[in-house]
Amino acid sequence: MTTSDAATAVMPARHYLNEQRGIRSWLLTTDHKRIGLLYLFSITAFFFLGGFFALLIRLQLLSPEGALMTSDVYNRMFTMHGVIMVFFFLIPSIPATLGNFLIPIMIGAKDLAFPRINLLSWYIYVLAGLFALASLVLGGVDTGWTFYTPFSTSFSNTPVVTAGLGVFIAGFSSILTGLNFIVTIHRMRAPGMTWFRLPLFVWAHYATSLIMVLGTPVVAITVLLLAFERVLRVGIFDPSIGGDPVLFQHLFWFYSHPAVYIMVLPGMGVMSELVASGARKNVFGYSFVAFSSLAIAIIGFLVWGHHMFVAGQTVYAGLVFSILTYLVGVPSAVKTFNWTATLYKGSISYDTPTLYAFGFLGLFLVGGLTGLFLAAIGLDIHLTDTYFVVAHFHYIMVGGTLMAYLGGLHFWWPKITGRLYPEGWAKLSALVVFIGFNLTFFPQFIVGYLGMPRRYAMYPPEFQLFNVMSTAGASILGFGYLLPMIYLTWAWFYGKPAGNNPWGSKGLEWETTSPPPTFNFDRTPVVTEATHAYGHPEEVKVA
Amino acid sequence: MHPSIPLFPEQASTMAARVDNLYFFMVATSAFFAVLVTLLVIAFAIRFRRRSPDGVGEPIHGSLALELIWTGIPFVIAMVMFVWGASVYFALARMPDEALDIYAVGKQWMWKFQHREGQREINELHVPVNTPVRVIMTSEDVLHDLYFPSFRTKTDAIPGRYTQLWFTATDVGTYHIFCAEYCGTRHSGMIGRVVVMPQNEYEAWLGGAATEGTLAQRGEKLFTQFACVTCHRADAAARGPLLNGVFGHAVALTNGNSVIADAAYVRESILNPTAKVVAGFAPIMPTFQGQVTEEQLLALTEYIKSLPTLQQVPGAQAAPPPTAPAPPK
Amino acid sequence: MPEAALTHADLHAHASPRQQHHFDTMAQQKEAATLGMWVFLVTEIMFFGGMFAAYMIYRMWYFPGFAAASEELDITLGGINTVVLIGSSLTVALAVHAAQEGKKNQTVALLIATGLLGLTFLVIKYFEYKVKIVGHHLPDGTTITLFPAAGFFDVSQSEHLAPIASQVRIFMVLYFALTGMHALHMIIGIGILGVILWMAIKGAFTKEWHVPVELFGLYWHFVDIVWIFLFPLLYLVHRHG
Amino acid sequence: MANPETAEHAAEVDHILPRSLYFGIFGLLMVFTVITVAAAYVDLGNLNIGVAIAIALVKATLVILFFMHVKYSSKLTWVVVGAGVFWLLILLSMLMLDYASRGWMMAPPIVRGA
Repeated sequence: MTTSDAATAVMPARHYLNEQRGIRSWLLTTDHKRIGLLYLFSITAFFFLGGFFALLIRLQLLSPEGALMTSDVYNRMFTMHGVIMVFFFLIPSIPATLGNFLIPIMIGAKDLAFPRINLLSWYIYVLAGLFALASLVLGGVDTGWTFYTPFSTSFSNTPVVTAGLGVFIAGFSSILTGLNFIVTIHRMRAPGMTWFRLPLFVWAHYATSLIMVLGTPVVAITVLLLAFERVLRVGIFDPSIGGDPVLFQHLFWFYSHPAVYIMVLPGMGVMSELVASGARKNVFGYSFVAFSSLAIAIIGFLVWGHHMFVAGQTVYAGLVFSILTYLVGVPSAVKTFNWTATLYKGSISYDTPTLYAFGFLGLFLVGGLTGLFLAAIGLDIHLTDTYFVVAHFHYIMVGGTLMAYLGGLHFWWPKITGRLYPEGWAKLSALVVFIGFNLTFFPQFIVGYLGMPRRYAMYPPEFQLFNVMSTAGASILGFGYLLPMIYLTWAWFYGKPAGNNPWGSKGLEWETTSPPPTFNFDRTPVVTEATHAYGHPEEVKVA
Repeated sequence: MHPSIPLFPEQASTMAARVDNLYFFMVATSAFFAVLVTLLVIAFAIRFRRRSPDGVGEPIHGSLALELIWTGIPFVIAMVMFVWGASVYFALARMPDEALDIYAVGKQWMWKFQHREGQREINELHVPVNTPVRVIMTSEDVLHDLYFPSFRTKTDAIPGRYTQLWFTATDVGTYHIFCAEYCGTRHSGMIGRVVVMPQNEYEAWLGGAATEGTLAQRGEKLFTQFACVTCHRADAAARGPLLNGVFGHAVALTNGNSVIADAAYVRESILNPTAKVVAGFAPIMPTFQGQVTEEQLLALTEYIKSLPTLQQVPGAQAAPPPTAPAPPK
Repeated sequence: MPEAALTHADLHAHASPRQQHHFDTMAQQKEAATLGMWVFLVTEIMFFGGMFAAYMIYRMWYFPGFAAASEELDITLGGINTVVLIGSSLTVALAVHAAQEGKKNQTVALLIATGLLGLTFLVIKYFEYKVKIVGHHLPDGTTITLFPAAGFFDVSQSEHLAPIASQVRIFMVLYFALTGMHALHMIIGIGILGVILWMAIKGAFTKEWHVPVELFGLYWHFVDIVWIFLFPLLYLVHRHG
Repeated sequence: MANPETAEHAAEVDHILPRSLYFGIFGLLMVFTVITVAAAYVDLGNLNIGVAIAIALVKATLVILFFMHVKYSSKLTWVVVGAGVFWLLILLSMLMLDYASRGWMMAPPIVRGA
């Protein structure tokens, strides 16, 4: 909150939130900004539902013999936690909310290329969500979010097909979002918005969309075959009648590993914006950061077998998947170094989004480096299916994606709502989340190396200390997540007007009003400079 | 267990130290980079903090040299890690030439172990110290994973397939066995312990427990019980191939191909006999699917493996010589 | 700050009524739609790709079962359907051609022809399915039901299929999954065709604007291409000796 | 106001091909259909599947290039089609990496004799 005009800012008279009113105007909207908000509300609901399960899981693990529930209930808890968090929160999180809201504005377009398809994708998501909730009402699924056969097809007595259909349907929502982004980025850019002037947020979403479009159909058909197998017992994945359970794992991870990049690439995109704005500086090595997103999207499709090093895959396949996994680590390292270098000779603010960016950097670093441990095939034999893996992917998905998501929400909240949030509370929440997160998940690396397997409702007593630390951290973390929900909601109604550009940042989204008008710009902008070109404002020309 | 809080499990096998060394190398490398980046971020954040509300950073576009350096160095380190990890993996994946074979069957929710000498155990495994042990495993129902954290090794037990792992325990003691692949309700109860004993105590233990004979002898009884012997015999009326000396060797099939008669082939031939029929025989054997358990299959395999090789007559494979000693009973 | 070159009013003053508000020009709108359709077709490739992957693995493992089961399929009906579907690809390509030239009656006629060929394909497919579901006479005089209502594949009556029942079952699963998903795409395609046809009859398409016909054409050709692979992979596994 | 990429090939939209071309392609597709059936009745050993796939690829290419007008489309369309094929190949080839090497284990499982 540094620019002087923030004090005198007033809300614009007309903007996308007030031009039309009433529930109908929301449910039938084709405005990408409103659809972004519809997504925001629905994924937040799923986030807190999934978080509630996480809290129950942590409470159960307070004591070695299980403090809260039977193994059967516990198995349903972690499965529903995984299914909801992965398919209904993390995958849509940044793309469907911030991506939806910002991509057209950032490229100077009035909307996404297919606004009605965009709305359709939200309805598909809601339908999928209803299936997920139905599976919960029917007692919850106990297969783990990975639905491994033959347990899921022939042994589980839970509504696997209902949950599977939820995943299947959610996939189409994701495909339509990705398709819309790809076409929009190709075809809807404003005059002068060349590929190498695109904000890195847009590049990251372009790479993400590729994965959504190319990977999701495979998991869709796989889950459909799984349902087919479960209902008709046709033998395609059932080893007792000739099928191969390992084939299911291959097809599942062909999507579900790249899906990790669906989750984290948009976070990296947010990160680039936060760093650039926080340091008022263009991102160091722009084209390397941009192309590393594409490299991750492509190589990310070649590494799925690293989930299966002990699953009966051959030695040769394991080696190839291992070396490719190391290759996909390199572009992530490149990004990290470039973000760090961006700070050099910057003008670094300590605003909340910047704090989240620092948090992301630290947690993503730990998540990425521990990924190297798991890629080392000889070490992974010991580590796979232990808490080490749990800690690793939570560092990436929660430490990385969620930090970026929260940082992005804080950064663009003044744009979305037109109002400022209480900075003191926001800084506190960033700190609480960072501390709570580390306390929750760092001990899990240690207990994982000690050999505690994942998905255990009970465990040998020598692992208790680390689990107690983890549970303590989880309660802090839960508090840290509740805070922003409260004060961001408060700010929407009662915050001070933000003005067009409260951060003194560069980018087309800061040139329109806060909140923006329905078609984003009163006049189609003409772009004449690179993204985040601070330092030489005189170069900006009037077209 | 250590009285203090341990940070890594006991090193109780020959591989444990090798795995841990790789781990320590990676911890050190990661810590170096984590600290480096964190210090840089903190230093930059302080040194280049925003001093005036309108302050902007210097427009630095990047540096090809730096990009190449921080692409190249991580790449080289990654390749070192890959090669090191792969070499450890080779050691874990390559079964020792001479080993004590133990069979394991995973079942919701227990581990059943069978020693060739005849002992059977559930959720407990006795092994001698300083002896390579190979565990050959399968599953009766869903995926399981046999995990020995103190030996730093694990492998999935997959229904319908045999998988294997090996270890050489170096310290006498008792260590955890976990199921590491989620397998349903009592997954976390599918745990046990491995008891590493001195060689002489192990032999005493082997002799001590009451058994129904060796695994091969149990297989022999099953061979009679399932009436295998009525067809698989040495005389001219045999409707199935004689099984002596077959194990571990190539077998010619009716379709012109050949297979190595290993445990997987024996298993398949019992459960799905018409899939790969030995040359010279009709596909008349009935399936034993659903009648024979995984443990019995292992016993039968062990019996077939134990059959003495008949005297080597050239071309004896399909039509065994009439003088061959028929199996007893 | 960048300034606007044109206002909305300027842009839309002479825009076609077909142009949606968020596009600047008709060309942009058309290219967005075409690219969108192509990206969608790529997702379709991957959707069928999952099943082709399963087919590849099991064919490698269970070739005898695949060969035997493939011979139970009716190559004549499959062949006729191949000709019918490629024919419908031709008619839809000609329909697009007619639309490009602004020939309304020809467009309508060719779209109707496409729909009729599509329906012919489905009717033939229906009879093929029916034979497999209600029972099927084999040359050796026995009857098998590959896909009885109970949901499993009973080939126990057949002398040469029974020993490899599980392999035959997996072939038939993939046969039904692949052709069923293909037929579903045809049904959806015919539904879309109905809408396009109605628009064509109403005279909605002109020489300048006929994007829906072109997009439908792309979709229909894709469905045809899937069948071009399905036919040899399912019907021609092992036809010789 | 279109972006440069759009403007560049706005001109090549509506490349109208002669009708005879469509009939010619249809004829070729029919010929290949006959060949693929005929080839299936000849025992070529392991080559049968290769021939069948190769013919199907040729037919698919004809449909894509001419019926779907890709031959006359922008580079972007080529890239999109290429990406679809490439990713399908990734799926199939990386899958074969595991399945094709199943038989090569250094020590074939459990063959050590008694």
